[in-house]
Amino acid sequence: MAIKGTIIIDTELCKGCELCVLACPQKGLVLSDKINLKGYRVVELYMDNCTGCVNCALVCPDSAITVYREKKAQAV
Amino acid sequence: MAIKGTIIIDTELCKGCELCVLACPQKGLVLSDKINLKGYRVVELYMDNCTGCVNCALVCPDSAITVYREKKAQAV
Amino acid sequence: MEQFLINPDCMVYDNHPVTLTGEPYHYCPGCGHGVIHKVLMEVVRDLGIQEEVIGVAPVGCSVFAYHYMNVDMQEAAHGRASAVATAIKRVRPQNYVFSYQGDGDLAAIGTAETIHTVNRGENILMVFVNNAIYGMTGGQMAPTSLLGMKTSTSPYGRDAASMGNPIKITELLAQLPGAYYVARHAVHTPNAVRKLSKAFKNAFEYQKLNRGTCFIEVVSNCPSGWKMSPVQSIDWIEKNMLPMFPLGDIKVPDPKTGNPVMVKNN
Amino acid sequence: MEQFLINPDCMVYDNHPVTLTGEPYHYCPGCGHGVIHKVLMEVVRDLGIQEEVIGVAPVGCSVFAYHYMNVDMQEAAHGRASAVATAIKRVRPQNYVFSYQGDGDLAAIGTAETIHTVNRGENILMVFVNNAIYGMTGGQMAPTSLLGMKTSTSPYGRDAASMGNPIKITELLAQLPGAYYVARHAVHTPNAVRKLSKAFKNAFEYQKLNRGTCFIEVVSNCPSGWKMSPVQSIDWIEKNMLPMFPLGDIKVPDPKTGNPVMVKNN
Amino acid sequence: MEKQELKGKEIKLMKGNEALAEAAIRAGLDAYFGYPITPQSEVMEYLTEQIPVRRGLVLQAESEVASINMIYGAAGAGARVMTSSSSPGMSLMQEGISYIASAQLPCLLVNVMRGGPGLGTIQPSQGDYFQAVKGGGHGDYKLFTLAPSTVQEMVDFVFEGFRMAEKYRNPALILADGALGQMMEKVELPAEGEFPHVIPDWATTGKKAGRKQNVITSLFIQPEKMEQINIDLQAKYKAMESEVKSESINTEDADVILVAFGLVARICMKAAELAREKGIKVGVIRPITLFPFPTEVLNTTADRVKKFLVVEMNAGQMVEDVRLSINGKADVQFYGRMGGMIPDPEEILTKLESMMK
Amino acid sequence: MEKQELKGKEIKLMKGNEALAEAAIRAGLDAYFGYPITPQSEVMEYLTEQIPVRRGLVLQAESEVASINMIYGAAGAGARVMTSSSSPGMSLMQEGISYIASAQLPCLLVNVMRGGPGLGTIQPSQGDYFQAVKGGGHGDYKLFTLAPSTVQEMVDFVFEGFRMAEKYRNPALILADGALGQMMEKVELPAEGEFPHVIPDWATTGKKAGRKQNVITSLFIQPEKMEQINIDLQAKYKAMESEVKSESINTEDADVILVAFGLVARICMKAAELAREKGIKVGVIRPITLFPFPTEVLNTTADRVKKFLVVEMNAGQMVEDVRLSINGKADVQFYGRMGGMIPDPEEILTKLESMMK
Amino acid sequence: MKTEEIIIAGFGGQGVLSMGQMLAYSALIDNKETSWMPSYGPEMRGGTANCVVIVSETRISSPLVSKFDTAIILNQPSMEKFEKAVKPGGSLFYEESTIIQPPMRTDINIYRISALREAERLNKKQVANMVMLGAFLEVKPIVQFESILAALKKVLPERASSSHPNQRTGIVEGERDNF
Amino acid sequence: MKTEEIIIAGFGGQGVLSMGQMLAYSALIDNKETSWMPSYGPEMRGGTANCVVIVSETRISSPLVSKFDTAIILNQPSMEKFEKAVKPGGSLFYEESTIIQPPMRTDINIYRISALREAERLNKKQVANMVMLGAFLEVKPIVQFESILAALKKVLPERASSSHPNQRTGIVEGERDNF
Ligand SMILES: Cc1ncc(C[n+]2csc(CCOP(=O)(O)OP(=O)(O)O)c2C)c(N)n1
Ligand SMILES: Cc1ncc(C[n+]2csc(CCOP(=O)(O)OP(=O)(O)O)c2C)c(N)n1
Ligand code: SF4
Ligand code: SF4
Ligand code: SF4
Ligand code: SF4
Ligand code: SF4
Ligand code: SF4
Ligand SMILES: [Mg+2]
Ligand SMILES: [Mg+2]
Repeated sequence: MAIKGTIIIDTELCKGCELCVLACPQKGLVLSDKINLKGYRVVELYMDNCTGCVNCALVCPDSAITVYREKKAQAV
Repeated sequence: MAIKGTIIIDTELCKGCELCVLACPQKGLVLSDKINLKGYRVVELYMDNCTGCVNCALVCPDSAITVYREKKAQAV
Repeated sequence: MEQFLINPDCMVYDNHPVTLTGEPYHYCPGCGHGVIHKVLMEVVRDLGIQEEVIGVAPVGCSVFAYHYMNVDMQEAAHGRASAVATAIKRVRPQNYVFSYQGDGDLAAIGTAETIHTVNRGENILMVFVNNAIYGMTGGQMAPTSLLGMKTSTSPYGRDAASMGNPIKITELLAQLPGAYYVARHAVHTPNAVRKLSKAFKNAFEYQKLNRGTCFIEVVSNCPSGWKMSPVQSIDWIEKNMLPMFPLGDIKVPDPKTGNPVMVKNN
Repeated sequence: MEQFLINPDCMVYDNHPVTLTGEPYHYCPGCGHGVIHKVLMEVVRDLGIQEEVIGVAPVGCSVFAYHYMNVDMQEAAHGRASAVATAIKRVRPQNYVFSYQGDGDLAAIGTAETIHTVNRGENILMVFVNNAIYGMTGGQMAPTSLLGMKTSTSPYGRDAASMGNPIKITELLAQLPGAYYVARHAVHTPNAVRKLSKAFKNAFEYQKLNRGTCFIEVVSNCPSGWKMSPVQSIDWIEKNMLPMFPLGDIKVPDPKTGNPVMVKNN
Repeated sequence: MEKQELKGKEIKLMKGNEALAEAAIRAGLDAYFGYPITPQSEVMEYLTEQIPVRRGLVLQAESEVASINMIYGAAGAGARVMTSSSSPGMSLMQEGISYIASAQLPCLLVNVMRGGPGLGTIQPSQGDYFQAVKGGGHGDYKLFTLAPSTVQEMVDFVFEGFRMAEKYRNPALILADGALGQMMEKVELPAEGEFPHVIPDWATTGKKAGRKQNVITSLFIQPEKMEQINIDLQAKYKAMESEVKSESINTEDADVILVAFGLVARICMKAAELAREKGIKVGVIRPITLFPFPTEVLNTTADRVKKFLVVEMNAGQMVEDVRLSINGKADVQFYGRMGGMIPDPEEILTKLESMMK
Repeated sequence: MEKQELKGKEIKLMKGNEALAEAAIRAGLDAYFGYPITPQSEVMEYLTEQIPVRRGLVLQAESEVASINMIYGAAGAGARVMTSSSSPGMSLMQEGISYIASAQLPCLLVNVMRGGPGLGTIQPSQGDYFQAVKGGGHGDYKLFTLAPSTVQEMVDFVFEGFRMAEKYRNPALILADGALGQMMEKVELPAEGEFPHVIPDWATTGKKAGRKQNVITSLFIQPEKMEQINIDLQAKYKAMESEVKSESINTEDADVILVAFGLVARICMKAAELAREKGIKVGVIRPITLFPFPTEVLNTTADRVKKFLVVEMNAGQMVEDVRLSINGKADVQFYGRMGGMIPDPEEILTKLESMMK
Repeated sequence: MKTEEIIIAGFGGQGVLSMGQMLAYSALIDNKETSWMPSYGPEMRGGTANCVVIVSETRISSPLVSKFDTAIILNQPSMEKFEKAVKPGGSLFYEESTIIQPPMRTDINIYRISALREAERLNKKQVANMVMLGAFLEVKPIVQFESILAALKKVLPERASSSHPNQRTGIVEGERDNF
Repeated sequence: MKTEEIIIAGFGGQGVLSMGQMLAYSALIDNKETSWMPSYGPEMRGGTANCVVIVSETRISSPLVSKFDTAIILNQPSMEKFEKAVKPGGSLFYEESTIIQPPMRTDINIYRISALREAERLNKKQVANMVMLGAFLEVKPIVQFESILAALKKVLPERASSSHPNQRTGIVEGERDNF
């Protein structure tokens, strides 16, 4: 299995543009039904196959995503 | 002998820039001692070897020169 | 497992670089400006030059760039960012200076300032965000709008005969001796973002060496102005923008001499 | 013999074309503007289009061009001649329209208008008189002033690092799809004048066919601004101007297709 | 594109900006040149949609500087032309406007003002009064300046503006504010094609054999000549004074007069209604032409009424012209809101009450 | 190039334009940005010759629009900066000036006026008074405006201009005319290096760790905020009134007062001398600061003197401010020459005589 | 009715501007005087939007007023801003689902509308604003029902006209009851 | 002398402006008040040029005057313009070779100078203006001779300074006689 990672989405920053969804090679993200205070539907990670590849965070226009990734050393 | 020509210089238009002098392949023009009403020394044709090549008139910035040239037919 | 990961040690992408103020963007969902701001500021963080950078914001959607970029900034009049940046750099050559401008700003009203700034080879970084439209004022035609593109001032589509062709200002500027490093990038994919980041980094490094103007066009999107969803806009970039505005280096320093040379076949 | 020659039949060069008003020029002795005016108006006469031509004068030494050119004319604000010409042509497409501008006018303050006029491919002739100096205001540095050239605002010589390189705006403009016919000529020799005449003629003919912008740079002299005699200025053109601004066609219609193509090795 | 028939008279609900654009087409606009800027971009947007299927031409220029010089060129070539912008864009046009005024070219300019100075805000303002009537550009010149207060006047003044511009060979200016551009009201649109335009004989149309060349210029290098041009211009401005227009409402029995132009005049009318309900006799004078300014009516009103309150969306600009008109005969006070804020009738009422104490 | 020593105090015969440029260097000018235009090109020419061997920097911009925005950038970065131009060029700067005023940046602007409107003539004029003091750009703002009447004042007001600009964080303007720029007089030049400039803490110099980011902007999109900015600006302009300056000559016993600024004031002084020789008691009031305007001195003088003649090289601009100051208390007449013509003392005398009949 | 001064306020996407326009159009069709004044600008970018509509039998002086006969409120920030601006004896309509803090005034008539729920029932969320309008007109029939339907065509862009039947239902539903 | 108001007028190339500047410089050196006001602009392009110089022991009000104590005239158009501007009792100096129509006034002192001839005699045409200045100073010694010589250095550009001795001779010659 690939190196394991995860992300945290700041749902108050998210505007539901779905660009992260498009960018995720694992197809792990999806637009949820949750609506934030600004009235946007927000994205969430719905699979736990995240590799921490950072792609989603890179393309997120609203800096809503922080990415964590298991360290090589720890993975051993 | 080459086809014969001549020019008329409107000395009130001439500003004595000598660009015609530079352009004349026959070296037939020269800055004279005459001063026109605007105070410029003016150019004159001092040799009668003019071929009517038009060069002087083409480069004259002040449209001071009219060129005449013997017609081919007449020259025969 | 996740819980285990979520600790500072394992963080590989921080959404809060110190070089951003943390203020939420006012941009429309999916707007490229957000990514470009972020990438630029990440580079400033990575190079450790936050204290030395002075930025110039344009009039355009990114007019409030200084609300987000946590560096000293000036808001320039429409089209004049490069003149403002020129002056800042001239009086403070010890600082890094960048301008950030849209296509209306840089390639329409600001054309003269753009050309002459680059021609003088001002030692600044010019970031040119090309979204082929006037975003801020509600989607009017920009100098870079594509042929046939419908905008609020070309409702029947841009027509070359009466409105001219989209202008490739970046290619023009690259011709000027003052241009040191000229490239076109984008933010529509993660890889594009990575390349843009590298380009910004290069630009600041060249600026340190006083080499001349670094000019980086970023092909961006404007879902609102284009009247499509953010996801559709990514597709539209690929299909329509990139054929007209191909990505890549246009003028780069020769690795041996350090002199700028045009990249062939661009 | 001379007497015999001097009759209308034998006149091969008339210094009073009907297209000139006959008013003596206010230009300094030897100034290139005079020749360019004359050549342009001779072409208008030769093509028989005097009644259809509308010209636009710049702010520069040739600001009074309408005193000499016997056609309808407008005097534009400094740098805006091409915008003025654009509008005239747009509202009167049946007329021939030309603008006549200096290097300060066209390539400094008017850069944006110049670029966008050509980019839109306005069906006009733009005549660009490059004398590498601001003649009218007393010899200040122009965008085309040569490196090292001393002017009243570059008294120690133009220095690329702080003032930029002389700009080759004509080459830049040729890159734009709207540019149909682009060439650089001069007036320093009779042959150069003959070529310029031909170029003006071409330009008006293309204008009739609505092909796009015809742009003709004329390398000229400014003895006063250059602080030398007219004769010295001719030599200076050859030695200094032409190496930087080489003469010849830059973009011409392909004889077969009629589409404009860049001339190689220019 | 296939051209539509000429439109007949119509009654519509329209936005100020669009009504103005529609009026321009109906007034026989030959050409529009402009550059987008909020809050008036709808003018060009409307025209780019309508003109291709109707008549005239519209060109989005590369800047306001280019636009105003295109106006110069097209007007000089005899066309009926218009441009529009908002405050910062108008500032960029000042050199060109001075040229147009000096060359005496008829054209219609529109400034839909927003809050300044600087980039400011896009909210409505009247901060460009001075620029409009004192001359933001260099030298002595005047624009025939109309201040609409309804969407209907946005329509009517397009016609009036062209009429005055062509009558006097002078640029006319419609000075509106952002709210007027954005709001909708009922408008009666005149029929298209009933306001013919003749290409003037001074225009550059090609020097026909029978006549001398036509030249459009503002360059008169001999000061004696330039002074004569100025004397002629001043005489023309004097003549324009006969075209002055204003509206006086309930001034006959008034104890205090509100003076305001544009949309603010209507807010003042509401304030006057409220005041009369409270027993304060308030009249309103609304200058309709800002140049020429209704000096006369203000001056004669001041023979009787001793209190004036000028209300503007700026820091006090027209108030100077009111003071100049009244020349010390009455007390002239000022109430202003700035930076995009619109005064509301109640606050004007409060100010009135404090004046009458 | 090797840098010269700082210059000491000197007395010289200098052209107005060159004296102004020399004064700027001595006042510690950091940067000049400009574009050539007659009759003030000597300013930049002088600087391009001197600065490389002394200190500061000079850049010939591609236009006046670029120049004024460079001024914005450099002033915002904390430098002591100046630009200069003449009428058409100043018109092009109006948008930028409005931005600078709004962003509250100190800088020195110089307008050496020529005859307009339009391209006009290069002869001297005072036709840009309105543009200078009423605001040629959009929105409500004021420039601290100084009107020199001698070459010495071309020097002194450079210092005064910078002082006011920096004290109030506001652009200052020197409003001169072409003749003043071209003429030579004796000037006393202050020593160089005695007018230190501290980089202000609001300037964009790089966000040092200890402080928040510095931002230079004129954008306040919320109208409430923009209104507050305007209120602050107006308060500042009010405070500037304490800096008002004017010169009164022989007004004590005068029966008529000549009011004029700049060079024309000196012509008026000559006319006053001639008039006194003929027994007409003439005084002269010369506004030195045009904004703030010497309202007070004019108003109190009008308590006693009942005739005023305002003389200007324009169609009547400052006369409005004089009338506003006097507010009907006295008869205010106007005599003007336009388009580059300079009034001579005799014609003013003639006008005075006709007034006193 | 002599004059009715109405404010309609909510988020940008809720159709407050077009609701106001429909009202103004209908008034025009009814041959009444009318004005529609939008707020535009900064607060609209992803934020709130509002418009003031005046319908009158006489000439309208100020199209801008600060006190209203009716307020139609579609979100919380607007409630905070405009509740206090309703004239004593006036009416306030609000969409229940978006309001956290309901109005507290006792000197005005308050109508709590479930427009969104109603619209969802019609399977067209976009018609919530029409439901709201219908409810208002039920209480204050200042324009004729036919006029409102005719106005629909004017306001909605060509494309959206396909949803015309739904919009119509929206208004009808709104007029029926649901408060 | 309390105040001397002088106009110097001629063609552009005749050095009228520098002649005036020299006078002003000398006055400065002499610690007098002085002003130099050139005509600039249109008439200068290949046309005429003039300057007004005032030298005074008291503060100078207007640097522009329309009546002069002295006129120094170097060409015919200037003669036509300025002959009438000399105050009664004032002086008019003119270069004989360039004046077709000599002055006619009888209420002023007229000096006809052969400056050009004199200058040609010195083999330096350019010093004609200096000869003229010398002649004027001979009649009206408003500045000291030493001051004029010192002023020469100031006015003439570095390059022209080489012709300094000649200029000097010019003035001396001018002062000597030749009218
Ligand atoms: C002088 C002036 N003209 C016009 C405007 C209006 N305006 C603001 S932003 C803009 C264009 C924005 O387009 P662009 O530069 O492409 O930036 P984007 O919004 O697309 O990022 C215009 C025309 C202005 N503020 N000032
Ligand atoms: C707005 C404005 N800026 C500056 C000027 C002054 N000006 C007049 S002509 C000119 C430059 C002329 O140079 P160029 O265009 O090269 O023409 P040339 O005289 O050399 O033929 C300048 C700067 C002006 N008239 N208007
Ligand atoms: S880090 Fe990579 S794998 Fe994980 S959610 Fe983001 S894009 Fe998908
Ligand atoms: S890219 Fe960012 S803003 Fe867009 S949906 Fe994903 S997390 Fe939300
Ligand atoms: S026509 Fe030819 S040969 Fe004759 S003078 Fe002119 S240049 Fe010389
Ligand atoms: S080129 Fe013309 S102006 Fe020059 S010297 Fe010859 S004739 Fe005279
Ligand atoms: S309008 Fe376009 S460019 Fe502007 S914020 Fe929205 S999406 Fe971005
Ligand atoms: S200054 Fe130069 S360009 Fe102007 S007329 Fe004289 S020589 Fe010609
Ligand atoms: Mg854009
Ligand atoms: Mg030039």
